[in-house]
Amino acid sequence: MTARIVPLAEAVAELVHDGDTVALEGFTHLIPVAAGQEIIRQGLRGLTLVRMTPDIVYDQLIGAGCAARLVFSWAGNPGVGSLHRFRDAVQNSWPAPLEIEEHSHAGMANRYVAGASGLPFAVLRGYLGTDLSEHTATIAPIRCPFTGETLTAVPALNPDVGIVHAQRADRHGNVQYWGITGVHKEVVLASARSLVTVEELVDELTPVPGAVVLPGWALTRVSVVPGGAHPSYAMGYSDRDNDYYQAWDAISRDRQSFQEWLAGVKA
Amino acid sequence: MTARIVPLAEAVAELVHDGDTVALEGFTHLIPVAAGQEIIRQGLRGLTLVRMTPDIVYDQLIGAGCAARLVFSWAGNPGVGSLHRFRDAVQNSWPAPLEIEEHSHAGMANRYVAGASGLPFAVLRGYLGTDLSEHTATIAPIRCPFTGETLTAVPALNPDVGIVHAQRADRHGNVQYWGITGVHKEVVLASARSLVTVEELVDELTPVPGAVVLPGWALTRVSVVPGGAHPSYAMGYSDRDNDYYQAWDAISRDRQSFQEWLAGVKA
Amino acid sequence: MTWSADEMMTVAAARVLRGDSRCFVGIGLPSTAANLARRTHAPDLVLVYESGTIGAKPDRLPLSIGDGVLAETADAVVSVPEMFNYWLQPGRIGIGFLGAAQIDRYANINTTVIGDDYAGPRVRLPGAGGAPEIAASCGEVIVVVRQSARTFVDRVDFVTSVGHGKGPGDRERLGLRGRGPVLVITDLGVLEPDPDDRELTLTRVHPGVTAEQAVAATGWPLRVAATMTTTEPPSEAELTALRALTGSQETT
Amino acid sequence: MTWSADEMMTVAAARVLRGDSRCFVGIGLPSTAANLARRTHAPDLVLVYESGTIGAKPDRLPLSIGDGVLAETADAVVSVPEMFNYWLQPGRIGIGFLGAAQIDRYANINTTVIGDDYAGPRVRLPGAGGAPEIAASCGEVIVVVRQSARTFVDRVDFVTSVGHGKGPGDRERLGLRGRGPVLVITDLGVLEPDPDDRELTLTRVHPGVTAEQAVAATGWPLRVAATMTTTEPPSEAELTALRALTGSQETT
Repeated sequence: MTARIVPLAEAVAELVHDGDTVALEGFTHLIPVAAGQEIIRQGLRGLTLVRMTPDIVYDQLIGAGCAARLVFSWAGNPGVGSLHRFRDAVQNSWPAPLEIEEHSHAGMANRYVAGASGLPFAVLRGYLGTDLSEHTATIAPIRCPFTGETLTAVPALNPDVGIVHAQRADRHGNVQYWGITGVHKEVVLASARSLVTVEELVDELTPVPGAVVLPGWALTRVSVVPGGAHPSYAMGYSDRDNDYYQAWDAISRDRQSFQEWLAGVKA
Repeated sequence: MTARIVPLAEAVAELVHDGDTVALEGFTHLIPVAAGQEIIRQGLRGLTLVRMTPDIVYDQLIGAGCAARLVFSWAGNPGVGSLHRFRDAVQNSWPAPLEIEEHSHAGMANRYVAGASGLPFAVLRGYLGTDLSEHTATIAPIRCPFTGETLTAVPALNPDVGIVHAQRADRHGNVQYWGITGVHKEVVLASARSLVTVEELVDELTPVPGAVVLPGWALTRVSVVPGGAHPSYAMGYSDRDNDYYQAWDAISRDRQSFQEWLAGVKA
Repeated sequence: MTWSADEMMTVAAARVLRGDSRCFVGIGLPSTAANLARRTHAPDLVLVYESGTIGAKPDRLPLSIGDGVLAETADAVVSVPEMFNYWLQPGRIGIGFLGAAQIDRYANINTTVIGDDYAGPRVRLPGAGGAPEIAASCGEVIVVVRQSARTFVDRVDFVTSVGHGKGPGDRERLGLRGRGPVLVITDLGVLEPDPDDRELTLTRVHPGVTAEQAVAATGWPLRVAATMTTTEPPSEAELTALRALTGSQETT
Repeated sequence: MTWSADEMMTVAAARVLRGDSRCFVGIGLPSTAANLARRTHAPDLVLVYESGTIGAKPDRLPLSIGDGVLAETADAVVSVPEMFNYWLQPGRIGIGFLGAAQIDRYANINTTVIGDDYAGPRVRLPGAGGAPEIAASCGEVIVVVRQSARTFVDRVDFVTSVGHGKGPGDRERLGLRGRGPVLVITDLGVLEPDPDDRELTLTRVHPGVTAEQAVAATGWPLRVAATMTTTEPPSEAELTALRALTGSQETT
């Protein structure tokens, strides 16, 4: 019942299969970038990728041809500009067509909450009057049985695999993370299988203000991957590599320079 | 916009009015007992009292005749037995009839969540097959617009006044509490007006593992009441007075001994 | 060593908890049994209390579900809404331990009112607490309750928590996800729902108790299994651990 | 001191933030303006970022909405679901600061796609992020965006976030609780919705800008208020504080 601590390549091979729905989360902080690149290395195909803020790691997965669908709420290179591989896929179907299912942050966050709660849907005040409801099938009106008011329902997200990065784990596979905590807990608990990559393994998780602990029995696998969030960061372990976000703009802007980058990852 | 820090008597006089819906929360820990006794002293009447676990403080308020209604999920003297004043009110209408609205913990917790979220209702898997739904009007079926499954809806709780106890506040009225956090945040955010009694006022809220901070601007009043949770406790400040819970059984068992106790509170 | 009927009940309840289980624990007998299991054969048992503590490792018996020792020793402390929504509701907790003021032949539980009139009850009980959703969502439910004809009734006056409803298929029809009560452990023996019609059946008696005593302490004609077993008496190790926990010769 | 049009825009945006406000801040120009306000006239301004930081007091300009300096200096850090559900949705945040790729005459905002075909867009933009619910739930919304006929269009290609819909009463009909956009601050001046029909109207120009320039930089026949004012030029204190924040002569 306790999460097994295994090398990253083994964890990805065990947990992720072609055609799976996979969510790599981390809101600016603790993004599991190394796990994403391992998915690329293992050549997985036909994935439905889920993420509130597809950024560099999803641009890489999309450009590498791993994704058939993207479920998201904001796709960009934060503070820099567009995601060129995402745009190339949506606008030109390169390297493959990319179907999209588009929500708002509030909707995505609540979809994970419903997933973590074992409910089929969540209710929010959202989307009203926007064109999103026209183009996204997973947005529906719902009526309050007490007041009659109409609100919005969104279906639960229950990925096959949920992946996040965290600061550390103990030898029982209990995981601890702090700083901006995003939707880490929700995506791990909503997913059928989960993987947490951590900066380090420690004998004891000494308490840290603001820290969240996920018990090992609620996770499937833990992998020790120091720096596994780069170019994002792990508070207390690393700083955000803002230069890399800038550099990615040039790497990803055209297909050839991206493919050179990709060859490096796969080498 | 910042919470004003005032003496307890002043806070209760300002915030609580006859006929109000008032929630005093604290799940075993950090129960605002002193604030409840101040409500008794000020002779408030016709209150709708809301609380997941009515225990000693609500037995006191009910016996003192402050309450017209009780919205709750578990009414007892934890680890000891019955609440005699509550039973006397329900079974014999003494000192006044007590209307009840009865839920489960899961339902009450979700009603506060909806209240804190600005939603008119919450959805849960709950109550199905129980007799609660027959006797409680605020339980209704709701259908998932995506799967067709039937779940249960409960309406939001938005008390006029929400009251909790906490470890400490800074001079801006920011409040910090840790240990078992219960539904503190939800009841404060769900209520139109809120009061937090604290063990002490400090210059700075130094971070504590597991601590929650509520910004002063999200509260209405803060009162410094050391020991204000007794016989419940404030982790790091006091221990639960288990003997008092036992003693309350004898005090509350008959009307006369209760009235002697009451005279002492009002003196 | 001699032992009391309550001690036998607590030991019997502790024994069903395995080391790899997660157990949703109410205060009183369930908490004593779960803590006993953790100190004897199941040191890795994960104790979950509705106050929000996950993986508490108390070094003494907690005196309330919100005892400070639970928060101090837990792997994680979460808010009460999170406990019910993220941990209990999705079925992450394998075993729910419940008590009862009344229990009926289909293991439905009443902790609300005694008497037919909800508005004017003969006895007003504490109410539901976490029980309805524990009974609905835990993988399985174990009821620990002293046996008497006043408690074991043909039909409960009020269904606070659903056991097996009115029989086979009722839980599925209601959409309840857990298996419901699988064991009722009393001070006299153990009752289990019949695999076919779900009616509680006496399958085991504690040492020194007869099936007739159990039948006499039941408010409906209690079925007795064709092959009855007898509970293994409490070992000295179990009794020592239990008395160290409760600080007395007798659990109450 | 001289200044750029972007600096004027940022200073004008900062000035509308009062000390007792809570402001939901997006990255880029809104974040620069909000941080500038906190360092000049509004030191008690509460900055709220969708990453979950409440009351952040960064000592440098955060480079992303999840910059570590926000978590390190915040009064409270909450999860992303909590931020949207407990803090934004109930209307606790007075002011929402939004940008736009397109904005129309009723201040509806597009950040999703350019072109009529959603499935095959001319330009795929990042999408909604937190904007639809910020636009719906904040007490009021301030849009900060550079003015050009490409950005200020008669009708947005896609309504990502509702401003004033198709005119008076639309927000109420939709059940949106905040007042919606009350100011659009550009590098040329300030537009405000007409109190009667909600159409954006030029009410102010920045120093050295004419109303004609603003009209020319708008993709519909822009109304100009009868009584136009001119923005007070940036003070030396404002420019010094702004340049200290951005570390350059020019904001970008």
